[in-house]
Amino acid sequence: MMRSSLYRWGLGALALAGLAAAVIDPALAQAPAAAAPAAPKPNAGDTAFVLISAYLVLLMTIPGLALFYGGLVRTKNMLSVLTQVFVIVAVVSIIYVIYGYSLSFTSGGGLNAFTGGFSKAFLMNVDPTKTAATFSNGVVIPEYAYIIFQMTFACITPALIVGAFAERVKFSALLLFVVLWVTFIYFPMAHMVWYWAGPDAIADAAKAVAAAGSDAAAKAAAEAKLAEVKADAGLLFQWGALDFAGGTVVHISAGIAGLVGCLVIGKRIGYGKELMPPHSLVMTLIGAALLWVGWFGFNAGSNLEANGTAALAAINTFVATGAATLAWLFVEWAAKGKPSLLGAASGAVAGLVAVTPAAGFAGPMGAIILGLVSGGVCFIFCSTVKNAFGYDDTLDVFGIHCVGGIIGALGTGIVVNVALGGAGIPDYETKPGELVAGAYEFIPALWAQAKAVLFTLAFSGIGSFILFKIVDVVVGLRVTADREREGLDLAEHGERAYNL
Amino acid sequence: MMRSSLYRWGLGALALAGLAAAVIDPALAQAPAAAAPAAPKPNAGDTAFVLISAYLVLLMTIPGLALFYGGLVRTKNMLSVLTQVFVIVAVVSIIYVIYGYSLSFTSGGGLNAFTGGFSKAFLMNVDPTKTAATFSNGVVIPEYAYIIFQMTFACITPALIVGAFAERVKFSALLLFVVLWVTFIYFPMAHMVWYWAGPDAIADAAKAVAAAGSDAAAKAAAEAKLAEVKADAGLLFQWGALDFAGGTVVHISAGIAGLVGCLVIGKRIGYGKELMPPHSLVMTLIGAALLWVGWFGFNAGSNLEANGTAALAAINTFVATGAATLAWLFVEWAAKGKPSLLGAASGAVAGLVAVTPAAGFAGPMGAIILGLVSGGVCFIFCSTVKNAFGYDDTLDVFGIHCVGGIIGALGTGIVVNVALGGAGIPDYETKPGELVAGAYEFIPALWAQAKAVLFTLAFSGIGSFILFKIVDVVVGLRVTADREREGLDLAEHGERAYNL
Amino acid sequence: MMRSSLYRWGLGALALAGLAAAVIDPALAQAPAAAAPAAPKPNAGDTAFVLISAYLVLLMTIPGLALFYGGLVRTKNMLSVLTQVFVIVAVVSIIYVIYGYSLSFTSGGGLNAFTGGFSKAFLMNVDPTKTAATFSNGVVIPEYAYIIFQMTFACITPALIVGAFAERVKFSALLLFVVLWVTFIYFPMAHMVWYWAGPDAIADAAKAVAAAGSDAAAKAAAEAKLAEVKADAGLLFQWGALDFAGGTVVHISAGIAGLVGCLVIGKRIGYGKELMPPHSLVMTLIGAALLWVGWFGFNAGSNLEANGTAALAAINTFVATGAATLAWLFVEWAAKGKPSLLGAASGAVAGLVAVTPAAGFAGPMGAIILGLVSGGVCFIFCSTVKNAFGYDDTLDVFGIHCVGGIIGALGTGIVVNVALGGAGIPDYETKPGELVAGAYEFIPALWAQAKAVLFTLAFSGIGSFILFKIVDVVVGLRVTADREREGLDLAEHGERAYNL
Amino acid sequence: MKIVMAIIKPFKLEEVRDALTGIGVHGLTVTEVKGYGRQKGHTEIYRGAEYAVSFLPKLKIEVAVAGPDVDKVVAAIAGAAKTGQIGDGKIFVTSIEHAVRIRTGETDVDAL
Amino acid sequence: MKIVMAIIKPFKLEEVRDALTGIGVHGLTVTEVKGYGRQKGHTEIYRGAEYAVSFLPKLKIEVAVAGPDVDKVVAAIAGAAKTGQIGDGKIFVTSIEHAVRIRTGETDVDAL
Amino acid sequence: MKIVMAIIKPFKLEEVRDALTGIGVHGLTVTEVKGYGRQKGHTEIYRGAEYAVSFLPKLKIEVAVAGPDVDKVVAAIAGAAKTGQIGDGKIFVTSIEHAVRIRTGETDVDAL
Ligand SMILES: Nc1ncnc2c1ncn2[C@@H]1O[C@H](COP(=O)(O)OP(=O)(O)O)[C@@H](O)[C@H]1O
Ligand SMILES: Nc1ncnc2c1ncn2[C@@H]1O[C@H](COP(=O)(O)OP(=O)(O)O)[C@@H](O)[C@H]1O
Ligand SMILES: Nc1ncnc2c1ncn2[C@@H]1O[C@H](COP(=O)(O)OP(=O)(O)O)[C@@H](O)[C@H]1O
Repeated sequence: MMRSSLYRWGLGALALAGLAAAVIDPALAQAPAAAAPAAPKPNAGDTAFVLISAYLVLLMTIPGLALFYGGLVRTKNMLSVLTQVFVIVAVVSIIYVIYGYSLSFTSGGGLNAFTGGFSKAFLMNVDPTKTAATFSNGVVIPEYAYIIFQMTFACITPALIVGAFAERVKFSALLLFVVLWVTFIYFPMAHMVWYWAGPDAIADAAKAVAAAGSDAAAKAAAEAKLAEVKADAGLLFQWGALDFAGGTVVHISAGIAGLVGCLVIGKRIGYGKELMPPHSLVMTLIGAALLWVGWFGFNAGSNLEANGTAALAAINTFVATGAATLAWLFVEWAAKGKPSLLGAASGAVAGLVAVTPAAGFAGPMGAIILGLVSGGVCFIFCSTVKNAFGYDDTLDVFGIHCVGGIIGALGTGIVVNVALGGAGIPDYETKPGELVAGAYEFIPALWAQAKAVLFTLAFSGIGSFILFKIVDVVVGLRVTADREREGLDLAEHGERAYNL
Repeated sequence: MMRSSLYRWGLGALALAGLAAAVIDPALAQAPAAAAPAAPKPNAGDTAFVLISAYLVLLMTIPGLALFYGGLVRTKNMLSVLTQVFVIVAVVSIIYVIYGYSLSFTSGGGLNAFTGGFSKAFLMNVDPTKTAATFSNGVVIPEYAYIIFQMTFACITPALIVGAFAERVKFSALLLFVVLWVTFIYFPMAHMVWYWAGPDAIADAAKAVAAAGSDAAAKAAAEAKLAEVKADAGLLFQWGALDFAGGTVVHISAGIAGLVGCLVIGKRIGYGKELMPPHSLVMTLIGAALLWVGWFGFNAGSNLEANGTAALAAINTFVATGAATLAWLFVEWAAKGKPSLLGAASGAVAGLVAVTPAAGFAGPMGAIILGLVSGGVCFIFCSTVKNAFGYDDTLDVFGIHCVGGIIGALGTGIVVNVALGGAGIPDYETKPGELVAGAYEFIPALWAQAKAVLFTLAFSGIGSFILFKIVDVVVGLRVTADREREGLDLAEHGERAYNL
Repeated sequence: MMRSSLYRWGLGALALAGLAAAVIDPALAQAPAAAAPAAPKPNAGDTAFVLISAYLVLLMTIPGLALFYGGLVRTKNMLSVLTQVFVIVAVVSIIYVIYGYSLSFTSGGGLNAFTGGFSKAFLMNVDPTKTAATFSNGVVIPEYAYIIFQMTFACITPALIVGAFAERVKFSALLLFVVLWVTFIYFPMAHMVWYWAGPDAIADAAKAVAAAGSDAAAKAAAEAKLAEVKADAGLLFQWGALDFAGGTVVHISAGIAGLVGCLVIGKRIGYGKELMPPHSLVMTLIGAALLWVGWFGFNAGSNLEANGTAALAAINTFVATGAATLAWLFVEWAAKGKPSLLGAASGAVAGLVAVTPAAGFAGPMGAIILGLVSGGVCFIFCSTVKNAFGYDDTLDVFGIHCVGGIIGALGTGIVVNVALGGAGIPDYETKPGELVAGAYEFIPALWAQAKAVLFTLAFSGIGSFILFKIVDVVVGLRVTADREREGLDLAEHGERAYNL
Repeated sequence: MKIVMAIIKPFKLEEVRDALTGIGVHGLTVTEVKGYGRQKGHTEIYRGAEYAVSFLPKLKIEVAVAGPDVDKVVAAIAGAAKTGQIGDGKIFVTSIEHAVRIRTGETDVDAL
Repeated sequence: MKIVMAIIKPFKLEEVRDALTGIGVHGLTVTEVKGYGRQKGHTEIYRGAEYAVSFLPKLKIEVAVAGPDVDKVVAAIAGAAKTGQIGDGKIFVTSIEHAVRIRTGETDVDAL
Repeated sequence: MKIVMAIIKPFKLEEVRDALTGIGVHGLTVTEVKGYGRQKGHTEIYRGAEYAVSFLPKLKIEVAVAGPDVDKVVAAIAGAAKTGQIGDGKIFVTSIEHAVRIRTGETDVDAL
């Protein structure tokens, strides 16, 4: 085993010469935290569900997101957007197996509140028999299935950002930025929000407390152990912030990075003067539809098990999107006189974003409310607010992903309430081994969400600013004016999208 | 619980002010009919299968159907078709959770033969632990999974209709029509064809009959109970009409509504005089392919369980489509001199329609026959018959969905025969707890199918006529001639599809 | 049963008059080899996984492959490519249930090393209760699920070939060629590589050897039986050649057939003189993305079970593709000055091809290496080598599928090594009933792979040459120069792709 | 010889072609163009960005005719292309000095 | 009457239109064309096949004007379309003999 | 100065351009057009609806040349565009009165 993992490590190193060699401390290597020793076996149904959910998240990225974005730019920049999204997926997938998964989902030792470590770099210590915890006691999935599912999240998140400065960013700069951004923003965010010891570890510790009975010393020890198990989690998780499928990690963090990016890089030549209508709303519609379909993988898949809660998450995803579509459509109809396809599609995405953190926590009526609010508010942001401030967020990454993400994150704290039809905040301690809904108090629940939102805005906002500045110094963020005029397709990639 | 569901109901009411408040009689509320008390637990494999099947049905609607239709209209109306399909999905999804599911799949009391009631309006009384019956004894799935699956059927069916009067219908009129149509035609049809007590209820009652033994009174009581359980079903179900995945409910009912609609609304300006070639057969091909792929969700998913019958339904769906593709292609090649892509794609859809009611009942050879017949006959309808009658069914909703649906519905009565390789008509009584094939008699089997076809034609045909007339009076069905000339994209939605 | 299958057979015969009537010898009919008598029951999770994997393979064919190819030809030939791929799927699906499955996956009696027989022609002897073996002892799936999964492989493989002589082949000739090619090349190849007795048959025989104990006669008998069971396999399987999901069967065999085809049919008019840029790289990108997504069905689905190895295969598929995308992109960037979308997409496909035979055998780092190598080498083939030789392989079927397939097939022999992080060569004998990794020796492993590659090149290369010549004599392979100039869409199909 | 160049509404093409065929003109060349004039355009709105589009799709027809036929041709086009509503378009007549049929090398009036 | 035909860079359309409106010209017709000239094109590479593309996208503007206005119009276009870089385009002036407004039947200068 | 306007078959563009370059003409403008003439079109069938399409894709080439070069240019185009089959197209020559190069303001023959 030792020898084999050495070989393996060597192979990786060979492939990716030099990278990371120094940072990986073999001493950190430890037994996979996610899998208990004589533990439960994965169920084929859950495994199939998580794998296919991962495929769906890839589908929503390519071609989904690529087309949704690509249809909105001018013909001369179509391929640049498609290439950016496609290549981001390729780059991040490799980074993810090298150190991304490890940084996200292993213990980070002393820095554990903020980041993981390198114990699973190169997917060392993972093999087909290893398992990862879900949200139910005694239910696990193959760790590889968990990895590929999480990998698709890491791939789509930076791809969301490119919409903010489309039509002017330099391709090499973008690649460099993405590598830095996932490393210093995304993997830590994922760790802070989603890393925890898992339901079985908590149940075992809680049972030990119960078993300790009247023996004060044993009880104290067991309680200390329980506290330790609960403390083995990311910072925002410890705060009690709820994020079912990535409202903070994915949408707020990408949305604020997009805003910062478009401010740093500046407006497009001709912005506000020349006509810049979408070159193909047909592609945008295809993209929006694939986002809707693929998002079921994202949201219901985040349940990690194919059960009633996964089905609830799927229904919520459906109706929140429907509600937001209608909200944007009708508000636009009232305000501008016509209901547009782009309005419907934008509303759909706003709804999908808003329901993401709430997917398994809300009830269907709560999801509809989230959708209605986000459809209406994001419309106002993308038309009135953006025009008022005058920043050039090409494809409204901020107005949809950040604003929708904030609505969803805060709203989750409300609609999770069982009294409002929500599923409740999970409690693994009170009845160890059974998942029950914990007590709900409005102010603490909302405050935990608000803290998470503020933290994410600050962390990703400031962090992204620094990274953009670094990239600007190193390779320059923006193409020359001539190349921008010619279009990035020819200037950067030497191709034209259509030769009809 | 009482308090929580009150809150919940309030929340829903708040969201959708006023709607339905009067019609819901809390006294009607009852324990979920679909789930037995100390009942079987859902299997993760079945749950995953049904959820993913639901996603596939959404995929076949958007972008599938939207593109299949959109590619066939002229450029200036492309977005109108896409918007119609997309927004129909949004509207119907919301209606479905408010009262659509309840009207379709709860007991309707005295009107139970025709419609359900409001006991599950706002999805009251559903939560992640509730289950719904499948077609096997002792196998259930989460009720939420059943709901989302059925919801996608409700979303696609009205979307099929829009093809009949594309390029001239007013958007507001269409939305109003769809709301009325699903309420008064679709939900009742779904109830009449698919609502029943489920296999376990029948098995339990049948076992009670057997257990009653020689005690005449007990036996009579048990037999009465069995009769009652069997009578707790929709009208067409009671007639013994077979419809695996929606030949009557979906295709015939939408197809005849389309014919009525295009007759009421009238021909397009220039129909038969101006050239109106499809603006992008590429989009139509993408749509046809996604219909084919997504239809596996529709047909195999209708089995509600991932087992050998689901696999049979999938194979049937595949080969019927292949056969119909070839039939249309070769008949066209012979009749018109050239085999066309549009012919192949149209044949594929005709085959998919025809195999829908038969998917889990036929054997693969029977499915091939159904495909061959529908590919050939639908070609004749869409070319010769339509031209002879001169109605302007823009995208052949009648010629493909209604005609193909009738071929499939009648054919199901034939190919279900075990002697012809079919799976047989399910019998849950003879050996309670085991699913066996019942006795097959040609005339009764075919007659049950024919009655269902005729009923659907009359019910949806007349009902749709009334609804079209109402909508015409209220908002007007058709845009003005000027707006029709300009194209619906600009006139109705203020957008253009392509700015290349 | 006998009567029913007779009817069934009759029905099939009726549908497909005359075909095959002579070749089917009922005496050959035997109990389904793939299913053991009182055997294990399929798991819903595995069934769902295999069914959905099959849908994904269809998705990667239509619209995936159709668009990937179609985007690369000139506008005037777009529909011809789409029609070819679409109709190939239809044709092969019908052939597959008639005799393709039987020829691939039943015992061929005396010819068993090379081909199967007709015992399951018309899917005789298959019904929803029949099962097929997987790669784990005691795990089976419904045979219909296995059939539909394998059917999709048979559909995509000949579709790959059309890229080599796109823009000039006659549609009727292509159809005839495909029928011959699947019959004489593909089904035998599938049999030779993938037909075997299954894990349980080997385990049973191995246990019998162990149980025979010291009794020499019994032991000899048991050993003979074990040898017989192991000999009940296709030729390349017996050689020990590893091919997880079709490196030889699918990619090398299609790739070499493409090369032969484009040589036999000759270059396009104007090749090398006129500009022939891709008419829509947007369609090519959509196609590439759907190939990537669908390929998970192809590769992970080939595991036939939803378990840790399936998840490994999925991750390998992801990262090999990512690596090959980057390899092509950066090599092109260095060599030609610009990183192109077409380069990224081509690299992705090259990576997918290369990881196909290795998907469940390699570790993630091994998969990355395979991807890097194939991305780089295929780029060189498609630019330098092809230009040097001057053959007109329109869409680089040889340069990507055959070259990538060879890299993958040989590489599988290396990266399967457990010492390199691979999953090892499966051994069902040593510990009967448990799957363990067998001993690995570099030279024999690589030699088995090399033999398989050489055999496939020769078998498909020579066989395809003969078939192309036959078709050329019978109907003529190529359209006239006038029709080629006009474009195949109008000349062969009477349609135009776009009327914008 | 003259070239008659007309800007017309797109859906009038078939009628104009028929009118020309009716008076014995069997050749013409059509170009898709965008016209700006008195006819007002429309507004497009994309996520709050409003575009006033003043260029409208039109077709340009060019017909080369022998000098004496020119009035007949102009009248035929004007008649067939007229809807009476703003934006019907214009007809312009220019002289051509020389014409060649590429296939045969015929020149001037024979080339038309 | 004259027709002023100008080949310009596509992104100059709005400026040219405004310049013309500024001098009272309220009608024009635009065609998408490809130009070949001194301005060098670019190279496109598709899987190793390199294409030197020498035709570049341009717009052709046609404005019919009364004889006396022609210099003003030419100057307006030339001024608005100029970037000073190679490929700015050309202006050509031709006579027209006759003009008709289809809607009203007005002719010649009244038709413009 | 003259404008030589030619309607040709699309796949002849490269040859015509080469022929013109061969005689020293280094600028031209190309437009995609649809032609109607003696060359018969084709029939398209979409689900039983048959369309006789009589407009065929052609390219229009416009070359401004100094008066004396006009015959050479016409001959070059006619030679390069000829296939001898129906539909090869036409060449028309018109006078231009004035030419301007926008970039430099050069006029007339200097502007070409
Ligand atoms: N001075 C002009 N020069 C060239 N084309 C013109 C001119 N004026 C109008 N046109 C063309 O004629 C079309 C119709 O003109 P418009 O003023 O809208 O209406 P009408 O034809 O009824 O006068 C315009 O769209 C434009 O293409
Ligand atoms: N002789 C010509 N005849 C017609 N069009 C021409 C001619 N020369 C140039 N053009 C057009 O003018 C455009 C600009 O010409 P070019 O030589 O590139 O630069 P410049 O305008 O700066 O001289 C060309 O793209 C072409 O469309
Ligand atoms: N009178 C005309 N005016 C303008 N263009 C014409 C005229 N006649 C023909 N053309 C153009 O020339 C093209 C070729 O003409 P056609 O009659 O088909 O063949 P040919 O060039 O061999 O005589 C047509 O497609 C059309 O574009």
